[in-house]
Amino acid sequence: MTELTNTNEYLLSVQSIDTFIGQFHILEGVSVNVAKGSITVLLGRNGAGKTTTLKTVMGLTPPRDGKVIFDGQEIQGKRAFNIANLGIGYVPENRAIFRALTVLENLKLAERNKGDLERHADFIYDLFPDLERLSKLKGNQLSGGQQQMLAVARALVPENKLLLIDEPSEGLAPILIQQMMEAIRKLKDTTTILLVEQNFIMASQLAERYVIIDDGKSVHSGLMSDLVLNQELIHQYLGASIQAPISASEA
Amino acid sequence: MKNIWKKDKGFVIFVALAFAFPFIFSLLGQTSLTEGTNKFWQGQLINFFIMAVFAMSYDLLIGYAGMLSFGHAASFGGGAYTVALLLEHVAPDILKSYQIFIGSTNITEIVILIVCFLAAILVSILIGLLFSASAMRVKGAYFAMLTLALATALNLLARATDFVEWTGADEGMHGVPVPLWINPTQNRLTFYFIALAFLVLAYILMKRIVSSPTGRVIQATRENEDRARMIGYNPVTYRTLAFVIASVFAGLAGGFYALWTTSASPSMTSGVTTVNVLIMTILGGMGTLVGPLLGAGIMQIFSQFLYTWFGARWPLVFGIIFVLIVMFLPYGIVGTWRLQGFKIKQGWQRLLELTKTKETPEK
Amino acid sequence: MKHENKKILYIVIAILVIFGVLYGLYSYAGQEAFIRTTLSGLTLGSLFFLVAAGLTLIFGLMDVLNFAHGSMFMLGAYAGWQFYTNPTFIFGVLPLVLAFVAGIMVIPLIKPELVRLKLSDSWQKRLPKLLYLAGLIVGVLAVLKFDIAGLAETAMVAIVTTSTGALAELSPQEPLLRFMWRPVLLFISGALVAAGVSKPGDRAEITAPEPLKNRLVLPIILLVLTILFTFVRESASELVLLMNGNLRFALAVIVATLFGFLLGALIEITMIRPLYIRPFFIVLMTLGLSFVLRELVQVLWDPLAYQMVRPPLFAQPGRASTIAEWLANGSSTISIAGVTFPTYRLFVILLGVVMFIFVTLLMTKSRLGMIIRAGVQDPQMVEALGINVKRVFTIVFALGVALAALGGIGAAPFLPVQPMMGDQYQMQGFITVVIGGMGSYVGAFAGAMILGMARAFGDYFALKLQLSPTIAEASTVIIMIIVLLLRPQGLFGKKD
Amino acid sequence: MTNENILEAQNLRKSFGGLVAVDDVSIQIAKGSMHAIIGPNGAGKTTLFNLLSGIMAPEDGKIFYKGENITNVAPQRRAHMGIGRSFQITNIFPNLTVLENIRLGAQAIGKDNFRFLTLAEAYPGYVEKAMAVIEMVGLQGKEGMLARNLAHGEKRKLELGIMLSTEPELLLFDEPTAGMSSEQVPELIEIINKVVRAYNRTAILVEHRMDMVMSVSDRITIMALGRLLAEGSPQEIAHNPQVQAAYLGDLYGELG
Repeated sequence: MTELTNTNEYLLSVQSIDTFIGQFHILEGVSVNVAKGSITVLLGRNGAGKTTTLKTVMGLTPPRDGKVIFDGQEIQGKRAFNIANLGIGYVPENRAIFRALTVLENLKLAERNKGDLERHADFIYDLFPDLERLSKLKGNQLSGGQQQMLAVARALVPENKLLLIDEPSEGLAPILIQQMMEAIRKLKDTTTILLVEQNFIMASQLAERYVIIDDGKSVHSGLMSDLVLNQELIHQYLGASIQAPISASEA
Repeated sequence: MKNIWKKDKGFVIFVALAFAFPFIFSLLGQTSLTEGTNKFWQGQLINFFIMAVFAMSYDLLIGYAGMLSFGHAASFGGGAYTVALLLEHVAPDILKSYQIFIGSTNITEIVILIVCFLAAILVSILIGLLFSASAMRVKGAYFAMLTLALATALNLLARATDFVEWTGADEGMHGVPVPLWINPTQNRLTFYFIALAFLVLAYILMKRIVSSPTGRVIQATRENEDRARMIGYNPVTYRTLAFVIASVFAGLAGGFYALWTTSASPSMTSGVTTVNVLIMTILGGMGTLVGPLLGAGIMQIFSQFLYTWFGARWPLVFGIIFVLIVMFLPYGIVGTWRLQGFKIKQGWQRLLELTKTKETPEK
Repeated sequence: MKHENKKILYIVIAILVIFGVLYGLYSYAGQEAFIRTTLSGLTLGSLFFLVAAGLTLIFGLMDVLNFAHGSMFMLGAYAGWQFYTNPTFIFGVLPLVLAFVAGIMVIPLIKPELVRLKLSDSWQKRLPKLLYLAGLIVGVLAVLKFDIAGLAETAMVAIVTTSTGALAELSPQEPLLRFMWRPVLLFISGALVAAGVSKPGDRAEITAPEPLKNRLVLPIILLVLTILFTFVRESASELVLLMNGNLRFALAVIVATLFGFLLGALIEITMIRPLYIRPFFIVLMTLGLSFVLRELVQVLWDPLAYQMVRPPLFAQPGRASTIAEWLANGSSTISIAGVTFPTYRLFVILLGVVMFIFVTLLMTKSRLGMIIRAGVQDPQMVEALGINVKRVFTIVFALGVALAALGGIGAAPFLPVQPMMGDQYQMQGFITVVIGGMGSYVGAFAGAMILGMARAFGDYFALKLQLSPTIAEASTVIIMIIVLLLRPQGLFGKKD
Repeated sequence: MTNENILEAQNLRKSFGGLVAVDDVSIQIAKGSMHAIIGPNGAGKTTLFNLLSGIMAPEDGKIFYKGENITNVAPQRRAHMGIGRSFQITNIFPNLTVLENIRLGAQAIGKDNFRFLTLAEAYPGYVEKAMAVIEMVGLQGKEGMLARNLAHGEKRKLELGIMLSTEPELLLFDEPTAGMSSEQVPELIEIINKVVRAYNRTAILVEHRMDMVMSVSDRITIMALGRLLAEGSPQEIAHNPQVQAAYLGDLYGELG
């Protein structure tokens, strides 16, 4: 566990939160710290509680215990829209773009202040050129990759200090994963990102720090560069034998 | 029967009290068994018994099968109209030409009554099937809406002037010729015991049904329809079954209600009737069977007092009480009581455990 | 694509069927009967649409089926009728209602402070209950011996007098000095309830408060209005009654709609919102509510049927041959292609069409519409974008009720105003929504028109075949069942 | 069609809006085998399962069970034919007891579903069968608890128990270990393994974790982006570089 020196150094500091969904005790003391301007990735198996951690930060599944400090302010227990308006953008798993709205409307809806979209349109369309071309199409007419891009683009419309991105590579073809990675890498210059990613290669290439979540607890955290060398840890918590790719990516 | 005493002491005591009520009342008040206030209160209880069966049948639907139907009055009214129509338009003709007596009992009258109720069962099965066929594909609010629409259609038919010769349209049928030996005005005490027997029988049957293999599957479909399907039950079949069973009991209650009031009127099939039975069920507690019975009793007695206190607009007070119950006591009286009982039990257990842990170190 | 082709084929078939049916009816009934029946159908359809649009909007976004919608239609009619015939009652109780609502609306003002209170667990549970109780007691004290029934009765006296053209006899109201403490107490009562609702001591509810200025706006506006109406409550009635009849009617429409909006907001906040976690009980709640509202109206105005006088624009006996002539003379009927038709019904058709256009624009062009369309699919995600979904829910519920109330006042001049008048329209609204598809306003319009036409032609055939009109009414259920069997999700509904 | 294959799917296809979740998938499951389907999130595994168990109808393609075309057979009929399924999200009857949950499964395949007036307890056969299953999945002593009051791991066991109580010949497991802690996983895997081997059943196992299936399964199919990528024995799969890439991200080639 990382020692908390001074919480002010972190843009986001999640301090041993407990979250219940209905009867289920999903998170049992998860702590995550995200330094300003960095990419931190949450790793762990399916159902370990990564998505719930993001949702808890976002206020969608409020914690019963623990603290969430964003930008020096306690935000646990606030309603999601309040939290979003503090400057947190959320890209949920399964994209959750609005099927009945056009691409343009999807983006427009994300505006927090009038003109947000116009201000950032160039940046967004530069990252995802497809979206400009598709702007009249309805959400349900997009392919999986296009939906994923729209979901990320939507989080870029307002001015956000922090982005929570849940599995951007899920269900994407390799070429699209590549594109998505490039986009996220570009975002790093302007914002801070907390990422959930199953694709270990992608995670290891993007993130500087990692937090491993297992069975609702944060069990390990540190620098990504240390993790890729720690085969035992990877095997124990991520449950995949990944010798070949690692050595390749290290090369 | 032993089982019932073991599991349902309350019910057995209730039945015993209800059975003894007219006698106790007449002993205490030195009044006649068949007249005056005694007769009045017997009437109140008869009404309660019949409505209790209706309420319990509704509980089968919403409490056990989890289907919020707003058309339950259709079955009730259907039963009432069937019995009333047969007694009014068919029975007199038959009685004119055939009369069989054994001793002083008129067998024909008894047979006619039995046929009336068999017909009521048939009609309510048909109504249940009609409702199921058109509403079973949808769930939740949609289902509630559809059942209400269907019931309204039946209500409109009952009010239609086209059949005024038979149904009396808006007026309904009044003074239906109920055989003398069971007639609630002349022989109220007999009717009282028959209604009580009807309640007891209906309660035992429904209690059996909810704990039978089929009843368990019905509850399973309420809990988790997809899972029930995946282990090999067709939820539609069981939901339809539950609907038809509830409809039959409601139809029987309706038939009895027609005998009791010697009438059948469109209001018996109207939404207000469903709302009344809904209030009884919610008041007592869904999914408990005893709850609706209790709810029906409370409503019967309460409405008497509310009427004397607030006059003709007493339903306003009742409506407000209902809204408050939905807000603050959603499990009803019996449901909340059971939950509380559960909590108290747990509290006792904790207390016991505490004393135990204190004792052990001393050893 | 295969799917697209199929869709086009269905649309073509549907259009052919509609034209076929219409042509069949036309050739059977003949031109005159056909046109008259069609216009009647459109009138009914417009009213059905106003009821169904609210139902479908509310259901689409919140999954709430409002079983009190018919009662709200009825209340709209009563509110408009009262304002139009004799607003003494409205102005008499307005200060009280405003004071109470102003009290409730202090929630945003006091909640941020209250939730920060340090309370023990048991007090956290007890305090709201005590506050509610205190609010209730103060509220009862405030309206003690207030002769509300007497006030309501004046309206019934007035009908007789206004219909003969003379100014209504206004009832004497309580002297100001005695009346004044009622709004004060009611404000306190509302504030107490608001404090209870605010969950004092519940630190999980702590949120960043809006600036004090924003929080103060609403309560202050309401308080100013309360004071204003406390002083003008007697003179305002006269003022309204001396107005031009058409203007008065226009105002009545606005008053009824506004009343519906506020009532809807109030109901959503106080009664529906706590039950979102138990959807089953929302249905029961609205059902109970409809029961209560209906009984309340009967207490106030007795279970009688009233006839609202038509505004002058539609009241003069005689038949206009053109629209210009109608507008100039205010004729009660107009000749359309040789058929005499009441002008007021034309107004109702217009009202329905205008509201359809309004709803369409709202849903497709406005940000609110965008939020609604998105919220139907995924309210959580909408919230995560920084939009207060709870507030949107309230607005949509209020909007739906406002549409129903508008339908009510629209119907008041040609239907008897009575406590049960909404039931039939609610029923038809349900059927409309099922036919059109839940959550689709286009479906609501199409369904309403189909149903309106079916009803009108049903009545026509019933007359011709010497059946009772109730049979025609029941026949709409058959249409619903047919649609359900062919397309369970409704004509414009989407499959899950 | 050979007799050895208990289940055979041909060219299945299913899409949602613009997303093709299952794209031209054909798969054969040999009788008596433990067949694992693995792949990253969003690969279409659960959708494939929904097609096999009949919850969804395919847009295209056919499914054969023991040589019989069951493409359009309702899920409840498939249960009677001997196909059982567990769910990724715990899917139980929350307000019934553990015993009742499993007893209902045992009763489902019996002939006493339409008895109204006898007590359910009057059929001890089902209760006995249910007790046996409860023991098999290790829920002894919890029979009387309401299912919703169980711990998460126990709910997963109950989930398994409900499926086993219908005595299926073909078992479809959809991520049976989802959300379980690492200590609890081996126990559950052991139960699954025991059931399949001891009673000579066939099992299809959808999993997310590669290490878990390696040890227990006979054959492994890799799915990604709605398609089948490769199939083979655990050894073959472990040494297939293409599979490694697909499962873990096809990036190192381009980036390395």
